[in-house]
Amino acid sequence: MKKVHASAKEALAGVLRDGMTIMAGGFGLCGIPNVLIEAVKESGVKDLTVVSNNAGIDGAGLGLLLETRQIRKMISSYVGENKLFAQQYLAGELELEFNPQGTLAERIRAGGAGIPAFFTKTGVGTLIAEGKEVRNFDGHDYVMETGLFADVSLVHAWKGDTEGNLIYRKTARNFNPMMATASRMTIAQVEHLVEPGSFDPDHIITPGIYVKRMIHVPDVEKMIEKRTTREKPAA
Amino acid sequence: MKKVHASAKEALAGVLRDGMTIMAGGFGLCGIPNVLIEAVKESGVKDLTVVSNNAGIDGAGLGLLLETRQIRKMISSYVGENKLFAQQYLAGELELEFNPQGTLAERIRAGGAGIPAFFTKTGVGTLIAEGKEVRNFDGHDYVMETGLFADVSLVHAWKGDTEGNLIYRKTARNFNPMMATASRMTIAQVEHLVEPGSFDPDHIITPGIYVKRMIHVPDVEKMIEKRTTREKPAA
Amino acid sequence: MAWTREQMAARAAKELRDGFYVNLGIGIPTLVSNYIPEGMSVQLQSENGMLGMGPFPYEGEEDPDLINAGKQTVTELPTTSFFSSADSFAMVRGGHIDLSILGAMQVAENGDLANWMIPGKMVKGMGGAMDLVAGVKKVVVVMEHVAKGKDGSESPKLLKGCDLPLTGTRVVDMVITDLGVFSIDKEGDGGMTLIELADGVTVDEIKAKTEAAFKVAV
Amino acid sequence: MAWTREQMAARAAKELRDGFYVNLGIGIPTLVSNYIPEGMSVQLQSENGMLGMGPFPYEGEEDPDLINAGKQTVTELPTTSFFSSADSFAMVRGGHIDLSILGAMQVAENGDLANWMIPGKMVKGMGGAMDLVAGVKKVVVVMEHVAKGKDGSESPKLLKGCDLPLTGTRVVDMVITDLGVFSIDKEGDGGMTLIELADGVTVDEIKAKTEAAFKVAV
Repeated sequence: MKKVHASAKEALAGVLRDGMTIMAGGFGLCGIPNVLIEAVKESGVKDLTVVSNNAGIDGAGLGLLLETRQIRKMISSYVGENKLFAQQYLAGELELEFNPQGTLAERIRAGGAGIPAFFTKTGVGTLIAEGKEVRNFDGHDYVMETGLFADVSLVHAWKGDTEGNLIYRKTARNFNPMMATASRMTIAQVEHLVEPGSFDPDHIITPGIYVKRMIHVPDVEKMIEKRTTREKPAA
Repeated sequence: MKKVHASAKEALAGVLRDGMTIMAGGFGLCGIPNVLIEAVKESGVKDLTVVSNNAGIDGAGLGLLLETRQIRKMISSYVGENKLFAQQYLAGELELEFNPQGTLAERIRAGGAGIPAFFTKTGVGTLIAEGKEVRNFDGHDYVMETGLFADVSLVHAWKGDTEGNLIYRKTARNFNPMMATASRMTIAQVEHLVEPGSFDPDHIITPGIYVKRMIHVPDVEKMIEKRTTREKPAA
Repeated sequence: MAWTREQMAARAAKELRDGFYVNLGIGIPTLVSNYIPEGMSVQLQSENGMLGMGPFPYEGEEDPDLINAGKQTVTELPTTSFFSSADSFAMVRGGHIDLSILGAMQVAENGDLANWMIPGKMVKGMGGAMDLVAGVKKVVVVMEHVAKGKDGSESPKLLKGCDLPLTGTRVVDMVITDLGVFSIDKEGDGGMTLIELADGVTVDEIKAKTEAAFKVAV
Repeated sequence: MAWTREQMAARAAKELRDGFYVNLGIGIPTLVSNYIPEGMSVQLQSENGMLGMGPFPYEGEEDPDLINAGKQTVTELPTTSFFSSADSFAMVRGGHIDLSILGAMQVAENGDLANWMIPGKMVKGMGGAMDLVAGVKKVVVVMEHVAKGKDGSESPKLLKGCDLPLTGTRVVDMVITDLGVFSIDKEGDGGMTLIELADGVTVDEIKAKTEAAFKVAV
């Protein structure tokens, strides 16, 4: 089973269709599968439901798919950095389902782990709990949330071997590992592609079973959303 | 906050009381917190409820606490390797709650993750589902299981830094990481104790926040339950 | 002539496909790993937290930190990854494993499976069996066609309904015995079908040793 | 004279204890890290998947793979560990974090908190705020005592009940404003108590600027 494909376009061949649900890893612009997102843009597939913590920024990340109006609905926790998003949303062109960030992360993990629903105290007594079952366990109220499972997951990893084993780097890990487990077709872009056996097997975060296709993106561009620094103390 | 203690006895000081619930990591005899278990034996604490995938074997692991009749109830998935267990159970001296192994693992993870209950298809239509809520999601039945949380968790790790960050080795990982998250007082025995900064932070499996106390067990004895080998091909 | 254990394992190996991730139970299922066709990539999962399980170690190279779900010492492969029991069963329950091959005490014609307890006898526990049969995409049972009592009597294991406590309901897709191979329409009402005979075994012999109703398509 | 932002952060820092694991929100709460007493071990959690967050990097040393929950570039410490968002919020929701310090639009006398949306305005989303207030052991709000309108009008933020959509119900343990400090008995019926005054601020001034009922214990 050859998992490695020569290009993002080739890796996406045969998997995209209008109206499908796609998960995209990343937190802000950190650890996003930007090369794969660009290929989704070029494919022209539309009416997408996209599960992603954020919606990119204007001109980058999922912002690209907003420009082309390929997204019909976003399931996210925070979309503050995107003017185009606000514009399309306020014009009623875009559906939006907000999830608390932890609930979103756990719904994705649950979807990948065969758990159709779970209870959490996050959001009890708020708009988030409206229309959902609330149940008391040991004197505290919890709201029932359901698992999420997608048609395709797009993830970014630091290193991958050709078996599909993935390792992430620092906070670029974020939503990528859960999303890798929560679709029928997980496609990974990896900065470093190596042979099986290159990793200490205790360091692998995503076992190869979850990764169906891969591409190598050795010179991927990484953007910084909020460059924040301090001054070097005088020598 | 000094987490490292000089001995298992010191690490357990003030945390044991009769009737409490203890989680103990390990699968079979692999990755068990044997030095800590021995100290529990020596403490004489009794009427324990112990959550552990197995019950050790005669004379080792949790088998030690069976000899001294300190365990009132086991929550496990498989106890086949222990004659004393069978004897005490059949004599009505020991309570036993069987959980499917995956349900047990998930209940512990849920307990540590603030999830009081979740649904799984494991066990639907079997004895395991009796008396539990069964609910249909998308045409399939699932049984509701609850989270588990203990008074004390005892875990074994390969390496730990003095901040409590833990790394496990091979299949000795098993139940240890979840159990580390699912108690008020997690105590770890580590084979290698190092200073903070010694680990690549991407390799840490249990962040230090979960570990309250630690001991160093540099020469810990590791037993093999079923030594199975193959012959070397003739040179 | 009925199949040997080795022949049953070899027959089960025909259910493997390139790229499969597979969980093998204890006993005959373990033997299936000896029959993975050359050039086919099959990764074995061990539910105690390992994907890409290698063969037993050479004598003297056993590692107490490296065992399979049967608690036997095993080895790593270049493809190996390790993970926690929670992550392992997330993999199992989430439907990511393609094939589970395991033993059984009883299988019913609707796919019900009993393989973990006999009332009145000491119960060892179900371990990961309930999770595996509930979660894995395809479940193949490999077992002797009949149970043999101590007095030499034989009783069928393929039943209209299991009388032992169940491991799972409507979970078995295929049963391989020493006498033949059956498919089960576990999600529909198609029931059980005999699809292959062991060498020299007749349909009549199987009918005599089977309580379950089955169609014949050999 | 009311407290400055820095003084509010310094006051919030008095809630830190040795060995605490703490999550700091954006704005004034971020400043609290400047007031961790020498010799006290406090580890900062960033809910995007990091424990043991270091200061901002020196110019030229920014790493796009290393950001905090506010998407700012940060640095590692010797104590740092990284994990997934699911593991991060398991930590939050599971009650493992000792203290969360965050901003607010409104706080009610029973501990209800509103800090994520204003109806009619574009909603950016709650991010991790709902999880943090529901899961963290102790929640401290740091905010201006009153909201100032564009026309210079002032409206109270400490209310009998929040009128903005809630982030959580009965979640706030303490409120630090520029005028003083309040404790809230969020699990009982003890309500809100003024426990400290900023330098030169009187109880009467606070009463005039507060809708919520509160006891006075200064």
